[in-house]
Amino acid sequence: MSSVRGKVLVIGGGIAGIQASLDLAEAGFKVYLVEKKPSIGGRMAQLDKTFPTLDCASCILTPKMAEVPRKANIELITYAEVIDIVKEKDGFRVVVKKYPKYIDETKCIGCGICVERCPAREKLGAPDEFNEGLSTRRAVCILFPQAVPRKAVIDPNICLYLTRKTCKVCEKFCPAQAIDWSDTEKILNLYVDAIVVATGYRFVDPRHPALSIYGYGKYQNVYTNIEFERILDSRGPTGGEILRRSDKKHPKRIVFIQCVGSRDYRINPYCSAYCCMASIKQAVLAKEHEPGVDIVILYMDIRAFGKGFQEFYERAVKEFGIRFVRGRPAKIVEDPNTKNLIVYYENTLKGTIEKIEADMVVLALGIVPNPPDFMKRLGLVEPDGRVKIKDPSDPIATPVEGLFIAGMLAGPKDIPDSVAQGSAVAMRVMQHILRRKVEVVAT
Amino acid sequence: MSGEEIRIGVYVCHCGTNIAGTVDVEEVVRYASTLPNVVIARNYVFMCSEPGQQLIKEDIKKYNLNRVVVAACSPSLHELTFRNAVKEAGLNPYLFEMANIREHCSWAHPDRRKATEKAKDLIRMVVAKARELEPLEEIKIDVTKKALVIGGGVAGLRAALDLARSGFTVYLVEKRPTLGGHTARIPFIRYLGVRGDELISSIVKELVSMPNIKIYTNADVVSMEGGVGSFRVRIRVRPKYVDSKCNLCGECVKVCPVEVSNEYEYGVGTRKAIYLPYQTAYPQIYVIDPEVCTRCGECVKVCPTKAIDLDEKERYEDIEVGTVILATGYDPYEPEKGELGYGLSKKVITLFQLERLLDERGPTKGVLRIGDTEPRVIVFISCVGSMGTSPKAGSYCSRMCCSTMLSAALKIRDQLPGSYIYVIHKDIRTYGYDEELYWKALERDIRFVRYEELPEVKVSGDKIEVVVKDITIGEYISVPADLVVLVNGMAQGKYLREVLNVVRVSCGDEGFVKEAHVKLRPVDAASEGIYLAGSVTGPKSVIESIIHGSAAAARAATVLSKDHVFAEPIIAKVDEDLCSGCLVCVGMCPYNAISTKETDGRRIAFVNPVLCMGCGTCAAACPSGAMQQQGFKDKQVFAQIRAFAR
Amino acid sequence: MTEEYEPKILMIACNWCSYAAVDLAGTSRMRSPHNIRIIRVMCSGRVDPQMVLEAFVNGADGVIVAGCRLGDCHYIEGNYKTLRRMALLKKLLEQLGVEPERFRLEWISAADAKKYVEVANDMVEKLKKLGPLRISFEEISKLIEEVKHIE
Amino acid sequence: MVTRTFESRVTYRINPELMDKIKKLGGVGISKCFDCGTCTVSCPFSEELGLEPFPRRIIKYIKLGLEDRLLSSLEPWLCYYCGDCSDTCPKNAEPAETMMATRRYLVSKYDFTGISRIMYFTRFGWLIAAIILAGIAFIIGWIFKGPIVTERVELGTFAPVDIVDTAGIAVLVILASILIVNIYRMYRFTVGSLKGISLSKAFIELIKIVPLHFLTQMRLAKCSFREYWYIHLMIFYGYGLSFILFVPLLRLTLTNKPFLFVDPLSIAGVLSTILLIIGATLAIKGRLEKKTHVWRYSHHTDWMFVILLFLVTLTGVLTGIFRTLGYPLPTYVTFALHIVLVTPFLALEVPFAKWSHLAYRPFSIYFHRLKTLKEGVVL
Repeated sequence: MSSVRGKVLVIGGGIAGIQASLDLAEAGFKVYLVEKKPSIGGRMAQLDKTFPTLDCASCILTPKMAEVPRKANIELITYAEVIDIVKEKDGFRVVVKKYPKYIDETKCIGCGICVERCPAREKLGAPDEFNEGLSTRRAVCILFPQAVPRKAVIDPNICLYLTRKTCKVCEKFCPAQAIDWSDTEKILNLYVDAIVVATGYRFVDPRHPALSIYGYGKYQNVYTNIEFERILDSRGPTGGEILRRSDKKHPKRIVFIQCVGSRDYRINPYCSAYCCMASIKQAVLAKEHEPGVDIVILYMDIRAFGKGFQEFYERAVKEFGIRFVRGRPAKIVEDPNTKNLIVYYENTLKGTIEKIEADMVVLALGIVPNPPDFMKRLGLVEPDGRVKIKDPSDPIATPVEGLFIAGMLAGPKDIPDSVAQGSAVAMRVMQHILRRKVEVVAT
Repeated sequence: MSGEEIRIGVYVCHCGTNIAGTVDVEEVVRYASTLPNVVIARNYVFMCSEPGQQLIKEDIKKYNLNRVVVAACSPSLHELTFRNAVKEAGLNPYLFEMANIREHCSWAHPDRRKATEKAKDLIRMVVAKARELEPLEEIKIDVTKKALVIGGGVAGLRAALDLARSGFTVYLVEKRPTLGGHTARIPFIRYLGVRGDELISSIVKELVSMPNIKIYTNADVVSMEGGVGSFRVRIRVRPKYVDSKCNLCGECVKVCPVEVSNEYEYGVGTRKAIYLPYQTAYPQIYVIDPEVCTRCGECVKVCPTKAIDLDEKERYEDIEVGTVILATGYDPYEPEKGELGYGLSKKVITLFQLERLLDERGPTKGVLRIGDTEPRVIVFISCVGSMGTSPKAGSYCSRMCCSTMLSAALKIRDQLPGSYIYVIHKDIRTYGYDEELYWKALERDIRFVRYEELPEVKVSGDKIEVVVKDITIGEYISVPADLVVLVNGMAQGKYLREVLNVVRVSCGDEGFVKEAHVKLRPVDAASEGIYLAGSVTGPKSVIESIIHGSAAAARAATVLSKDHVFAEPIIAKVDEDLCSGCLVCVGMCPYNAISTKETDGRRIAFVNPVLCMGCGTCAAACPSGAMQQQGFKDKQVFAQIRAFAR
Repeated sequence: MTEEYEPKILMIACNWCSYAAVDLAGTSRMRSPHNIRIIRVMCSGRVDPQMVLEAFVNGADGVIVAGCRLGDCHYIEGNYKTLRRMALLKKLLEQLGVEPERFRLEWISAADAKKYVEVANDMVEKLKKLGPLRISFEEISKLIEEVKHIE
Repeated sequence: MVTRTFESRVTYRINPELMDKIKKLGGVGISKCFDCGTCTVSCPFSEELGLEPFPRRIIKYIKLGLEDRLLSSLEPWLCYYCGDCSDTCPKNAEPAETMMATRRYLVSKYDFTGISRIMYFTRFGWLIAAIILAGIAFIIGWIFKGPIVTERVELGTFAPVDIVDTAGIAVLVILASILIVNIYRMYRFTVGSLKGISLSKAFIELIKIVPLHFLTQMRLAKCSFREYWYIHLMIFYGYGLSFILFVPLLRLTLTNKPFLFVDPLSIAGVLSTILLIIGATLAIKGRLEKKTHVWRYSHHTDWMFVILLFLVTLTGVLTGIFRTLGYPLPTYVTFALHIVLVTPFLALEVPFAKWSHLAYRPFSIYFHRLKTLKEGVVL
């Protein structure tokens, strides 16, 4: 496409944001894609496999990620945040804060030598966000092997040079002389015709008092489902081996608890839509990793509503022998010696109070939208965390003309729905821009 | 190219542990490097990732490779990814071939040794084919900046609107005589106060005001050929027997002797043979149903504007478009007579019927009466026709019924505060924000009964007893019901099969169209240039369908915004020296792409590259081997076969 | 060879249905026999009876040709042509003394991974009973030329 | 009513109104329950004795309207209302309140006279009843009162002990018999018949269980909120003590002598009133503050109980004081008031309202035991 038809800002490089950017770029629009992390990919990049097809997430996501920098129309701004937007006559002025990477993106070839050499490891390192803190990373790091852009970033908080003015090892070894200690925080102003916010979601805090009965943080072998996903992943902290935090042993019995921080008046009254299938998927994968493992899923309602979900659920029962028990545990007790967990619940379909001793408990955490601060300032966020929309029948258009939302930010949903919304929002943006400019070519 | 030495690079992907977990990648690589013409063989954790592709690009330069083989997942997933990579390295993208050692090998066979052996064989076969590969030029196709939308339901309308607004010409074809589909018959969407018919009219109103949209109702697509960028489509417009002179006076209806049940009210109302589907229906013209019309001619006599012509004939129109959006939606599951008492009593109705009864603009003006009494105890039975509850039913979940049911139940509570509502369900699947409906329902004293064994609805004269075992207490309860609502799910569209015979996209067993990729390409069909919107790919709520409509439109726009697209050149080609002009091939081609031409006095076959879809049937038939399918030439396929056993 | 005889089977599958079905079987982690090697063509209509014979000549113990269900062909009617050709081929093979179990024509829809697994298992079982193929390849090779004229 | 259908499976005909009734009786939030069973597990009682887990199940009975099933359940009585379930409930459905409301409902069902139905379902029915009874007491008192001696306090003369005594006994007998009938009805509803259990066995159980739980209320100790148990004990023993003093020993306590601090009996009297005053005050305070689940929601019958209890005790104390200080008239007046209050208090509370749980609770444990003794009874 020769001439640019309009400029669009996409905030958030998750799957929804990526899809929106690609479609817009394809259709000849200039896209600024702003991502807070050093790499795009979002939550999906953290997943091992996806339900119900069990496609490996990175296999289907990475090509889409790789496409982004290939598109001439997309300007990818990673490790940056949109701190404010200002409405102007026919568009917005956007203020973007770019965090210092201390590495010259234009020079870095992503070879990873600096990472190998960086002495800020183990104790000097920091918890690896990509692995949900289950492993440590070094001061200089590349978020994950398939990162886009595949460029290293230096963490000023633990970098020995930036904290104690010693080291500079990376600089010595960098074959591309990409290290740039003089890098500083930058503020850029962008002028765009429309904005798509796709900042996704955050998990409810598993340490919330109302969830204390599950003992997350207190008991070592209680995991959140995203942590468990990392454990299942071959790129993960355990290289795809399921090992307990406490004794690094393979679990024989795993219990999944559904609706943790969802459908709960005290935390988040809504259903998080993804967790049932996510847990079934994780259960099936766990069975593949540890054929002998005994798995129980404690659920309220199995919400297998999407395409192929119900069939997948039935296979999980029939073929993989995963046990589904309808009940919501009220207490979990840890055996101080074995660090095993005894889960108490009522089997509501038998009417009996039961307890299981499990080696591992996985909490299917609920999620809430994660809007950027400026949206809160603009009063676009309801008290219950939902983002305001203009028209109940159109969940992706906010009351602000030209400001759209997509993906999980617009409500809990699974990947295909996020992708669909990504494309849909791209369409809305096109119209918003074209309706003013294009005069219809009638035939 | 013939003279040049063949240098093949083989790349084996670990795919994390997906392949490396069962296949001994190292050994496979060792083996591959021993194969003739293989210059370099490597393995990498994720070939499809940026660094993986980089690896190939670098090698192509370093070892000046002229063939590339990647052994990884199914080509349907990544053939394109790697072709691009190869292309970016300056090599012809069709000098690349893929071996599927994941879906066909590592995932299917747990036995490490056997899997490794098979992986070797597959790679050997593909390498053999690669040796015979030839560079191909993609076919440049000028994009017709027009779109065809099949199906005038909410998804189709939204897609049409979005494309029209973006300045593309849109043809909208609707099978039924009116636009709006099932959405137009929903009195309230998700308890949001949004009326289906208003939603539809608002879209339709804008659409008809646009110069760049052409709407065909009572029409269907009878043939389609060509591919992305330029589809040639034939549309049949069936006669309505009433033209635009109609002023909706309704005289004709008064005199029409034929009365049948009204499908637009899901059978709770009746209509004549000549009828207006419903007040807000577009177009605002009466239509005659030829199935039931007796051609008595009464209507013709009384029509004041002489708008009726019983001899009107169907007509055909040929159009050309760049993309096609398939949005033919679904049809509600129709319970069998006797299934849960359906059809045995007027007190047993479906959810779709209930919605009509609750519509202020419906046949009952929205007052819920059974006979002339208000129902006191109302029982909903969910998952009727879903989750395999009946032999005829699909095994899938219809996704939107729970929310719709609860919206309806809440409406009833508003209308009849004295009513008692029992919802007999399997799981309540009000996912996401719809959970609000569930807790509202609870707070409004709606009772929930969880069943596993199908409830029995005992109809004895005027009395109805619903006996069901609530598995959360393990007791059988019997509810004396004044009204039983069967919450029927969404089933395959009545006419989908017909459509699929024209629009060639594959359909899953559950009766819904398959996406190119169920996760990451939810609105793309397997064949390029064809997009899917709404419930045609599986049950969806109105709002999700709207989103899907826009999404499909966006995908279509990405094509329509370009001036030309490139089609895979895997089409048939004639070796003019070999062709004996027997023309066996001509009879073979389903697209009439093969014609004849004269070259130095000989009549030989000629393939029109734009029409040819590349199935290769002609090549298989050609006795002289003159007809060849590029990318699947005899020598290539045979080479692959010969390499089958060492 | 100490271990039991493992037949080698070639499957020529159409891109749109049967090949996709095998993919699906894989993604659904269904166990299928490892004896089968698959060649992808765009349409079963591309399959030339020669190819089948060629496979037997090159040491295949069995051959499966698979396409979309009749009526579902991505190319409208390609698989009907396959049907015609393969029917003739079948007769021919019998005359050659190739047991009918060794060659089969299957219609497997993209969604029907189960069917693929069934077919594969069944074939492997039958072939294990039959043992390796024993006929003179010269004969077949001669035939290959004649087969050209099937239409 | 229970109808039998084709197979020999029991099918309960539902009564949709049941839930509304329970709501009237204080089952706040019952609608919100989406039976997850969290309450059941958090309940310190539902696990013992192989009970049918509650509260979830009971709540479901009510929501569906399984009246017969509810009537035959003892679980509501085995709940001691500590509120742990309400604390863990993700839906704020307040299961504890539903259990309390269910007990009120059951009391109204056990009672054959229909009086407790009035107590519970009409807001001021109890007040009217109380006034009527007070009136009767006053009139009878007025008729039979002795001469009023004003120079000295002669309570014995003012209220001739034989009269008061016999009246007291009479009232006691009536109330006791009503209560016994109600308890029998409870037994019929829940246990049905003794079929399968030897009488002697049943009797031994009776001796073992009822007095024990009657006197200790020990199961209440399992609640995380201990104070609740102490208050119960205070009121119970305060009441019990004064009951012994002023019913069997009336002839020793209702004399012309000054009362307080003169003999061991009066010491006991002081003790009992102190216990009652503290207990009642704490209860009232708690219900006003609404700090714990136990006191968050109060039904009018709860107020009726604590208020009457408080007034009765107060008038009793005052009588004692004036009597000891030697103020004749105030003594007579307060005493008359005391009688006028104590009559409705006993008459209404013991068999018909809240106080009756004093009897129902220990018996529920006993009946439950009987139930478990019977073979083939599915709990």
